[in-house]
Amino acid sequence: MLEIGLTHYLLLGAALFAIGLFGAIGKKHVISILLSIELMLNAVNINLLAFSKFLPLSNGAGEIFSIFVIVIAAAEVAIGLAIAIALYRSKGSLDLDKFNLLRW
Amino acid sequence: MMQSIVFFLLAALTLGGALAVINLKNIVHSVLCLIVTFLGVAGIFLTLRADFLAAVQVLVYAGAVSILVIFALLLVNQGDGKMAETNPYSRFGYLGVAAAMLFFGFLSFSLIKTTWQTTGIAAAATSVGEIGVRLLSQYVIAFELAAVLLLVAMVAAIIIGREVKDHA
Amino acid sequence: MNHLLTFILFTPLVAALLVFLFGTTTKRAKWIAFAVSLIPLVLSVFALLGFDWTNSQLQFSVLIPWIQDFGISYYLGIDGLSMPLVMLTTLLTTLTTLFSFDVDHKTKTYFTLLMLLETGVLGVFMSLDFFLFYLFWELVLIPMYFLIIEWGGPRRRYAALKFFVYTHVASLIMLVGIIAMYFVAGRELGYYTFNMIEIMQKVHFASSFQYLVFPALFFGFAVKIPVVPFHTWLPDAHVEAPTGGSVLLAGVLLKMGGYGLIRIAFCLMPEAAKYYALPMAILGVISMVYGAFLALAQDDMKKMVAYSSVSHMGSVLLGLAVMNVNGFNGAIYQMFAHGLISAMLFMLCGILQHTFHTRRISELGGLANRLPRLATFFVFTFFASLGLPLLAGFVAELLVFLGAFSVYPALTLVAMISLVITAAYYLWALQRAFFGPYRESLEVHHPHDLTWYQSVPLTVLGALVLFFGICPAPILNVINVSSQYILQLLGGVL
Amino acid sequence: MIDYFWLIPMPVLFTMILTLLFGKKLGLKSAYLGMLGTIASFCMSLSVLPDVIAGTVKQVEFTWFLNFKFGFMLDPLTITLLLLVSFLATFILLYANGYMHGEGGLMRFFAEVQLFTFSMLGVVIADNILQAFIFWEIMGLCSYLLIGFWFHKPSAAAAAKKAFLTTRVGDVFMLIGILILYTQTGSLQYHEIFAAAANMDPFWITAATLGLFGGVIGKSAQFPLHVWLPDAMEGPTPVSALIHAATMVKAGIYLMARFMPLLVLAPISQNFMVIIGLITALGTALMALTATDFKRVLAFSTLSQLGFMVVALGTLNMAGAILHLINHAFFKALLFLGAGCVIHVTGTNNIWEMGGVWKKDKVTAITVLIATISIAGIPPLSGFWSKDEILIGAAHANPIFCGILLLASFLTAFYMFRLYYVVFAGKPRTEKHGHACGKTMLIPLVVLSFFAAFSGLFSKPIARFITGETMAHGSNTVMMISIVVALLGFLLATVIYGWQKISAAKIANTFKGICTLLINRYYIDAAYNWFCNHIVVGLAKVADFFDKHVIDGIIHIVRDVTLLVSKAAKWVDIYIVDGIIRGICSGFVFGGSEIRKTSTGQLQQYLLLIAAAVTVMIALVWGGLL
Repeated sequence: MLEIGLTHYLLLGAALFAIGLFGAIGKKHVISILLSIELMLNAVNINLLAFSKFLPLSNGAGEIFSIFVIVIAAAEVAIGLAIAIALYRSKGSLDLDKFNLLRW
Repeated sequence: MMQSIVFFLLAALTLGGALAVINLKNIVHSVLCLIVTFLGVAGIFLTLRADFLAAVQVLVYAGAVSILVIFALLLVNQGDGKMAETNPYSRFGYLGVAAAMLFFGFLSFSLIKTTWQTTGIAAAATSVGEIGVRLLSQYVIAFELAAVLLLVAMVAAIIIGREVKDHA
Repeated sequence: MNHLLTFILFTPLVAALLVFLFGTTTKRAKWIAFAVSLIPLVLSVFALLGFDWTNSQLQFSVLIPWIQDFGISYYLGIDGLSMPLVMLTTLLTTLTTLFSFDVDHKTKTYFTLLMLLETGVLGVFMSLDFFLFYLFWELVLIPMYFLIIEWGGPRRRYAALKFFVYTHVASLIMLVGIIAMYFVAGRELGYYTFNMIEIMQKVHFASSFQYLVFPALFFGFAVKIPVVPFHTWLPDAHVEAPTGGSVLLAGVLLKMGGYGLIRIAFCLMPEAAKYYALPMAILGVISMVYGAFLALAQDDMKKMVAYSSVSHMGSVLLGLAVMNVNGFNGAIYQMFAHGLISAMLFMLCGILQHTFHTRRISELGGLANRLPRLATFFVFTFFASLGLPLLAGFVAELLVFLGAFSVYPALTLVAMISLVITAAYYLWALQRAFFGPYRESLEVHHPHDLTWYQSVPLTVLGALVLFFGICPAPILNVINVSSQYILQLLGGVL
Repeated sequence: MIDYFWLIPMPVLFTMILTLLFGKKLGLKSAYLGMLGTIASFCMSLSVLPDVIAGTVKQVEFTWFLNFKFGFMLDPLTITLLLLVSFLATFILLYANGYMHGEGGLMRFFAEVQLFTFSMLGVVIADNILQAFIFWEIMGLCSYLLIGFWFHKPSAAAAAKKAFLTTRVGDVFMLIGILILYTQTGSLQYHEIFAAAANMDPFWITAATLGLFGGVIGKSAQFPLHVWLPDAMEGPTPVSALIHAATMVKAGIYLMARFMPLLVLAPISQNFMVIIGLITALGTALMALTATDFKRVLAFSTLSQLGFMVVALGTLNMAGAILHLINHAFFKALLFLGAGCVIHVTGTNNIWEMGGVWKKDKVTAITVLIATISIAGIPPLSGFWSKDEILIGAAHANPIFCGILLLASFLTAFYMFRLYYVVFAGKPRTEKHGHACGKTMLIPLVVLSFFAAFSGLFSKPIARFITGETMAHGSNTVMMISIVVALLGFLLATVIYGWQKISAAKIANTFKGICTLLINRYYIDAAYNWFCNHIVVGLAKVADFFDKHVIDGIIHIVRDVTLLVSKAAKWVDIYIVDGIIRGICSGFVFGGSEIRKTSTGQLQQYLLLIAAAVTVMIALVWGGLL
């Protein structure tokens, strides 16, 4: 088989990101979208680590970044879920098609 | 050889889990598949010799986040008995597929076309101690900010998620 | 450096500020204005005493660079031409301030404006830098505009607007001339400067340029003098302006035109001045005769006096246009004398208005029986204005005629018609308004003879008119040196 | 003393200032104060007289301003007039002390009389024409003030104005003469002018003398500017005496006499003067025939006598002119003062309301009789001598001149005796009563009558003194004719008014047209009035109309056009310039509202678009387009 290089990891990240993107666009449920976002974040983490490991000048920064990404993802999930619960409480649904609060 | 087999297996596991997350009709199942994906990603991390991160991935994602999501799901869908239809596609479903495909297409095209100045072999593992030292020296400000962010997020989650009292 | 002129120039500005800040009551505003206005008067007397009248050069000059990029400097100085006018300005402002003690409407603002006006006029007479000159020239308009529009008569809006727009348009055209000189002089010198004296001494403008620019300058000054046919703003402005405003308008502001004509138009454009001498003389004569006829037709005493100003200022133009020493001396002396006399005339008209609420000659009659002191002043002033010998106006007119007759005999003969007409309108007015039986219906106004703040300025001015009629030498000596010098510049006949 | 001769007028000025200061308190006594000044002047003149007779001619000059001088000169002509003026002024002041009793404004009156006298002295003593002109004008002012003394009377106010304006017209001509002299000779001093005259263009000499004579026409009231003098009777009588005898009208004669050296060189001016003089002498004598106001008759006679003097000057007969000036001064002052007394006594001015004054006031009657005989030219009283001198001079020049003057002389004798008969003879015609004259009024009459009677006897020495040459022996024929003519006039007056053999009314009826013409003073006054009221004031009105509607009209048109342009600019600004801006704006607003519709608030739609955009961007990067 082929030698596994940077490109492989990056392609994996891209694929995972694309799946997350599809989820974020194509799903209805708010929590489902949150899950898709988690997928995209993981794809990003894969990329960061891959760069960190394969690029000579990275100096390991990718790992630190990944840690921060994870931290932020955790925070994001916490807030996102809280919002989902609040939404459900006020609207009785988590169907994103029904919301257009961003419309002015 | 062994390495590439492991990589492809893990990649398949990850991508399959991810596709399942998107495509399953029951949202609880989706969450469970998400855990699979997270574990796959953790494996990928291991192949990159990022041990600490792999461990964090398992602990934070596969553990805490998943539990949190399921908890939230259960709070939201309280026994209306239609779990099988809880995770439908939106009206942008097909467009989403198209967009994602196109995105992936262009991105992978560009990735493949690019020639990277790599070292060729994944670098050696970074020790936990080393990460700790760096976090508290070079990245200390970001570190502290992240701590504050977590605190704020926690407080915010409590406030947002709290039951709103009826003013009437 | 001697900063006497700076003090004279800016004391009124300080006075304006003081009045504005501390003139909280009517009485206080009046007294502050009067007291502070004495300072420039005293200082200008010092200047007169320290003035070297054998010297034709500028004296007490101050030259400080201001905006060097454009060659603008703060340049003040006086010579025999401006000295009498500076004296006149400080004197008339003080007397006007005193005379205006009966102003009760917005007193504080009124006196502030008067003081501001003084700074403007003094600036015009002292500045030797085009930029500074124009700055003060325009500054004069603003207080006068407000004086007319706030304290004026029934048609004050029309009059104030006409005054402002007319003279402003004129000064803009003058500005075009000044800027043209600035650029041409700058090209010739190699550096740009607004310094009048420097341009005058170092730059010789080409004849064609002079012929082109001189009319622009002339128009700017002619409106101010005013010369027929640019005079129509004057009667309106005078009739509507408050007494203090008219006094300064006739006494000082009109002189700015004559002064500018000599200082700028003649000194910088000598060839054009000679080229246009005859048209100017003709305009001067037309002003004299036509103005006199206009005055004859008026029923409003103040309007009559206003037109008499047109007539008398016409003789200034005639005297300047003949370009000889008698004409110049006469014209400049006429500016001084007319300043004193017309100030008296307008003060008296103001008293009429104040006492009887009318200035229409046909509504008055026999006032000499009831108000003998007022009548005495009227007779004195009217005779001074019609050029009675031994009063200041005569010397001026005589010199102008002596100068003019040797150059334009025929024109001078025409101009002399105005002597008769002038006498006619004054005496006719006296006959109708002051002589004959007293018109009893005027008694409803409870007329009283002059108050102290009215008679003091009148007496001072009257004494000066008499003094400068009997011995004009102090002022004429000063004037003579400068007019000789200017005539040398003109290369004209002495 | 002779070195300080220029101080001669000063006492009068000094007392005048004192009068101004203390006149209110002094009242009538101001007259004595004034007399102090005039007497002082008279005495000072007298004290220098011997030197002048001995031939001293003095001149003092001071700088007035620049190269203009004021100066004083003393020569026989000057000293004669100085003596005459100060002498007459003294007695007129004394007379005024009585006459002005009970009048208001005495301080004003006496101060003005003294100023009048002072200016006359100033004219006489001046050594340059400018200074003479200055005092000449001051005299004009004084005449204005004094004629208008009773300013509450509209007629007095009008007369004052008329006097000043009429003489002002003359003054303008005089000023022209001065300007010509100055331009041609570069000087205003008499002696310099006369020295330069020889080199002057004859045209300019003629013009200058004519100009100066214009001033004389005004001040000495010659035709056609004589109109002010009869009206000047509105003033108090002492003023009339002053104007007619001592000052004002005599200044003109003096001036022409002074300019005799120049006049000699200008034959055209001489002829012109003679013609004017003749017209005045005869024309005004005719007017006197129909006058009914005592003082007006005297005014007309003054005009006529001045005409005589002007003819004398025109015929270069300076001695005659000055002699007549002196004699006329005495008898005319006497006549006016007498007239004042008569008016005082009868309380009226109209001679037909008088009559029989002889019985009421003997002193006045006798003194006035002396003056009448004197003016009529009956020897040996003074008028005869000087008139004779003038007639001889005129006969030398042209017998026709002499004839016209004789006719005027005949008329003079006639109207003067007519006046005398009407006023003094017969019985009072009305019941009006005045009051008797006091001593201060009668003393001047007596003194003056003495001079009026005998001053003619000194004609020859005076003439020699003034002209410096012996008087040519007169022609006996002319003398005889003049005596006969005067007697004829006297006779005719006696026949008509004394014995009343011929009815005056009948004659008047026969010559009705002429009489109307004379009563209306040849309509000259009316013509002037018409001219002033219609032509001058009309011109002024036209000028006013022109100013208001044409010149100001142009200004207003400029204003309206400017406003119109600015309105057009405003329209353009609102609908075109601003229109474009607003068009652009509404385009954006419209576009925005359309694009807004895409903003559905659907999160996923946004996300889709973002993804698409990123995709496109990647594509573009790789396509080499970005």
